[in-house]
Amino acid sequence: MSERYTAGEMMTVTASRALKNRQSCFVGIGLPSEAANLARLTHAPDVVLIYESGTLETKPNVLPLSIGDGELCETALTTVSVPEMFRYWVQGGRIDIGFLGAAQIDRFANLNTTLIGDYENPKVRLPGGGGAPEMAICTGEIFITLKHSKRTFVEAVDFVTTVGFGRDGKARDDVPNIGAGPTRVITDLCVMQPDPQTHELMVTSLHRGVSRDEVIEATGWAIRFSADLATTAEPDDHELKTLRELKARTAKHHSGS
Amino acid sequence: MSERYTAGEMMTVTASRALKNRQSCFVGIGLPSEAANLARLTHAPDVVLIYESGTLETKPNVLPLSIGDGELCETALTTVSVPEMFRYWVQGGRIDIGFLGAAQIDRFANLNTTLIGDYENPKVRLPGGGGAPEMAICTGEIFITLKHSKRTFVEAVDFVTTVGFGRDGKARDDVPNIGAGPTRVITDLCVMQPDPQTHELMVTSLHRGVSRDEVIEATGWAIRFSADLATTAEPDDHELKTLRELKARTAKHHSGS
Amino acid sequence: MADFLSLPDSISRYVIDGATVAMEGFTHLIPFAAGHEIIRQKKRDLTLIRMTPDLIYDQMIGAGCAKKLIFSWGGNPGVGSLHRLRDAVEKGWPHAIEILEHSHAAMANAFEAGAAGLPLAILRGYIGSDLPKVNDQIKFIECPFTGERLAAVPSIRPDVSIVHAQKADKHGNVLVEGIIGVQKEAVLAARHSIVTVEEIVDTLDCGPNACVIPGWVISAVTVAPGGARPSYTHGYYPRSNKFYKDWDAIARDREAFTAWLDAHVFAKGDES
Amino acid sequence: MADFLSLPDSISRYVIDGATVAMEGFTHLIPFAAGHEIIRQKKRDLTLIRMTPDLIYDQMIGAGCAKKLIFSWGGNPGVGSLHRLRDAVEKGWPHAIEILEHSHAAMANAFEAGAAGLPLAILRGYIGSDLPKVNDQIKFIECPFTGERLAAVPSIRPDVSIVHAQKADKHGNVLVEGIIGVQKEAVLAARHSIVTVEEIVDTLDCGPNACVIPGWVISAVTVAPGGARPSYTHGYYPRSNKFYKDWDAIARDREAFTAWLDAHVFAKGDES
Repeated sequence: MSERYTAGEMMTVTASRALKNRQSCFVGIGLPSEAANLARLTHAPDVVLIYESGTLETKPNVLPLSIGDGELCETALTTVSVPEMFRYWVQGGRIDIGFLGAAQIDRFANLNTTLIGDYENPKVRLPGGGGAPEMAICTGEIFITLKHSKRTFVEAVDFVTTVGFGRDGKARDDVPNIGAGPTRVITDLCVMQPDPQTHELMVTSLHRGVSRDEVIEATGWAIRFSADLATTAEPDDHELKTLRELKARTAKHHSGS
Repeated sequence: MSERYTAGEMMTVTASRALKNRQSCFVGIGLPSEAANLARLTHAPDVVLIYESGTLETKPNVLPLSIGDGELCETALTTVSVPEMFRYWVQGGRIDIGFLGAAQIDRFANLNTTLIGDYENPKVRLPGGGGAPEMAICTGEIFITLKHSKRTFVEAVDFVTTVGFGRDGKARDDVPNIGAGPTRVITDLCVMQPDPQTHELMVTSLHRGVSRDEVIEATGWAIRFSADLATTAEPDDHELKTLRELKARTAKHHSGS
Repeated sequence: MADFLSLPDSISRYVIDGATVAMEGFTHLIPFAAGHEIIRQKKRDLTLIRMTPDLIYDQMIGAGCAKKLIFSWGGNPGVGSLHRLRDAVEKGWPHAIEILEHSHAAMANAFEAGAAGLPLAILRGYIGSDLPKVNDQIKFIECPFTGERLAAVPSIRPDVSIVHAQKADKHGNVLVEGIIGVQKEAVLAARHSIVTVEEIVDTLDCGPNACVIPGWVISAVTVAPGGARPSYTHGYYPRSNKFYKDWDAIARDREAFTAWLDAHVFAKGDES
Repeated sequence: MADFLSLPDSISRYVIDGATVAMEGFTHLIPFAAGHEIIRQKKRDLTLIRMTPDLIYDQMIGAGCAKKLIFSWGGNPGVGSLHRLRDAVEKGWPHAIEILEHSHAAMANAFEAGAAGLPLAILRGYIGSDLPKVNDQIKFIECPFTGERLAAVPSIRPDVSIVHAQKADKHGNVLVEGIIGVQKEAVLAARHSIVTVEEIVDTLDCGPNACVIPGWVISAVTVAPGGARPSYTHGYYPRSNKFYKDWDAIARDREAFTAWLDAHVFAKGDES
């Protein structure tokens, strides 16, 4: 790992680079929001950011703390009702990329944000599905970004809140009008992509300075590596400067209120 | 018939009196619109007038020529989309009274605005259903106003565009979530109301100076008269003055453009 | 993002012979300039969708553009019949057209469902009406929770939708204001869309929840000042009620109609 | 037409023990003052419906008002868990509550269907999710036109919905502006409704297509300045992100929570 940047910065910059200019992106709060706004402030000035609170084409100057911060509405092209958001914009197929996080992910990129343990007697009750279950169905493809750890990357999620490729990797086969699903998972260690046949996640790119063993150690299943494993390109100075300024602005803004 | 007013004025005033203050009324263009606005300008200042173009609580100064005249929007509380109008306001059960006209009506108050003759080879093709078919289902009750003639009041309508009580008078029996349907028909000769049991229209009130024979002659089925047949109250001077001013304003407004 | 195209270019690119076309605007903002361009380009075999065919489809049907009409109220508002539509339906002039008719509620719901990416719309509708007897696209389903019988109609998914609006900004974002009808739904339900506007402005200058159609869901934005005449554009010009009344006499007569078409559409050229 | 009532009067008239209550506002315009009044009046056995329970339901659940919660995302936005909700679900304090959970899309559609007077909503949803295994209100139907399998959920029809908005005019017509969430749908879907507002004005002064809820569909309008704090009211005051963060520590501990409730809700009295 370089001293120029942290593993978290590497993750955010890599996630941001996955977004292309002019794509429309449905943004989850937290890491996805950080990456999507970094993309907008660097290589993708015309990326269309959409938050489930109804804000279309929003350009927040600071990162929102909640999915419905006033900043999102004030900088949006327009703000629609939440039913319209889910009917016309998500289900209507107007979103290219859904950008999600999760508490747990498994080898078929199924996501759990519901609970740890058993549904009737949860060990930990998590927030639940929110906008994710239908995003996974209705957007063109899904990007997932989250920190790599054995608690998060598990053999089998305790609950499939949001489908990746199902428990058997085949949940999207022959389903009409369904998106491509998760096409990449970006962590602080690597990038994973689903095997085109089996849909099992495998590492396609390692971040510079990260070893295969580190990924194996942080993954709860027997993770596979692509035959042509790449090294992830490093953040450039402009990206790092922009990200740090964004986070500083954000911290300052939210500290006061 | 008095020399103070015409039969048409009698009809409009009688129709306007059927509307109560604060009721919400879905207004069709033409005679219904004339009657509803007269009500608003006389005894029912807080009647809520709604046109299918999406204009909620509108207060036009002149009668609209079309269902979507600019005047309706400019004087409305707010204007919603047409899908919202039919979903939230009509189907959502927010309309007390639907005020309709028709080209044909039969003894069970079924309305035809589709065609005269056979569907495949129409003698006369009429405009069609528009907003009426669902108004008849979803509003609290329906008022109908139209001029009395044998061409209009027919034994059997050529096409049931909009249900009254069906061909057998029983179309509303045991149907959940359906309105009361037509509760009065106001013509230039009389007022008709459905028999509470059979739902067959019968004359409950004759306008002053109109004989039973005139109604029988102008009705295409063997029309029945209520046992306690009333005489319709006559228009008062204020109503006539208000109606005439409204029609004069309207004629002047539309003549120029 | 929307391309900024001339009216002839937007029509020739997106309105293909045989296409399913929705041109919306509920009395307000009817895209007449675009309709005239379709007539001038002699488009044929179109399936025309519109809640209220109005004069615009009366003209296009009379000019021979239509193979089929899907509609819910086919009159000249406040005046009477659409005589070109009736002549086509009743007498097959200039050729016979197929019609499929709905109620307003069903069509509004079908546009809404199209915008929402659904294959069908569900409504409490058509009870006791003869319309389901003559329209095989109307079915009924049973609610799995209450057992209530509800009407179902296929959603509307046009090949191209065409609407008129007040203004667009330089990114092709469009503001629709006043009686907004099913215009946003028509655009979102369609594969391609053309929006004609009165003008291009620096900023749309509207409230936070205004009806704005983003440029990235529109195929082409075309400046066509007065493009809704003889209907109207809220904030720009009023409806020509006189033309709507005058149309009755023009449209009643095939020769008068043909002469009108020659003089006011074919001889006129690009209206953008 | 809406009655203008004090906050205590509107709550005591329309929020009955055992009622189904929806209090909406998507991050923005959350009706906290009304929630506190419900706590003060010690309402019990409520079925609480809300897409994002947020702090308002965390407080009401901790105070013992709820029997059941219907929701789709139960966190403290940007901060973490709702500890009072978790304590009730995981440990049954102050008593056990039943939960029924959906996705946002399903709840938004269910509110929409409620406003539209339908018994069900249909969506392309829940494919591959375990949620239908734990929520028996999620069913699937087949489209009669395409054969596609679509999710169906019952519409939401609360006994009473409570929302906060910027302002009402003297007839009780209400303007909601900014992030409008499902507020209009919540009001239209409910049998009764209470709207708390920042102020009463002579005229709403808004665009022709603004989100206005007419007074004649509202049961009670109540002036409650600051009634959405610590959430925010667009155009009036910002969100107290600090309170949302501070809440985490307060809510983690039963005693700290009880002390907060005594000091900031019970001791405070009518907030209108």
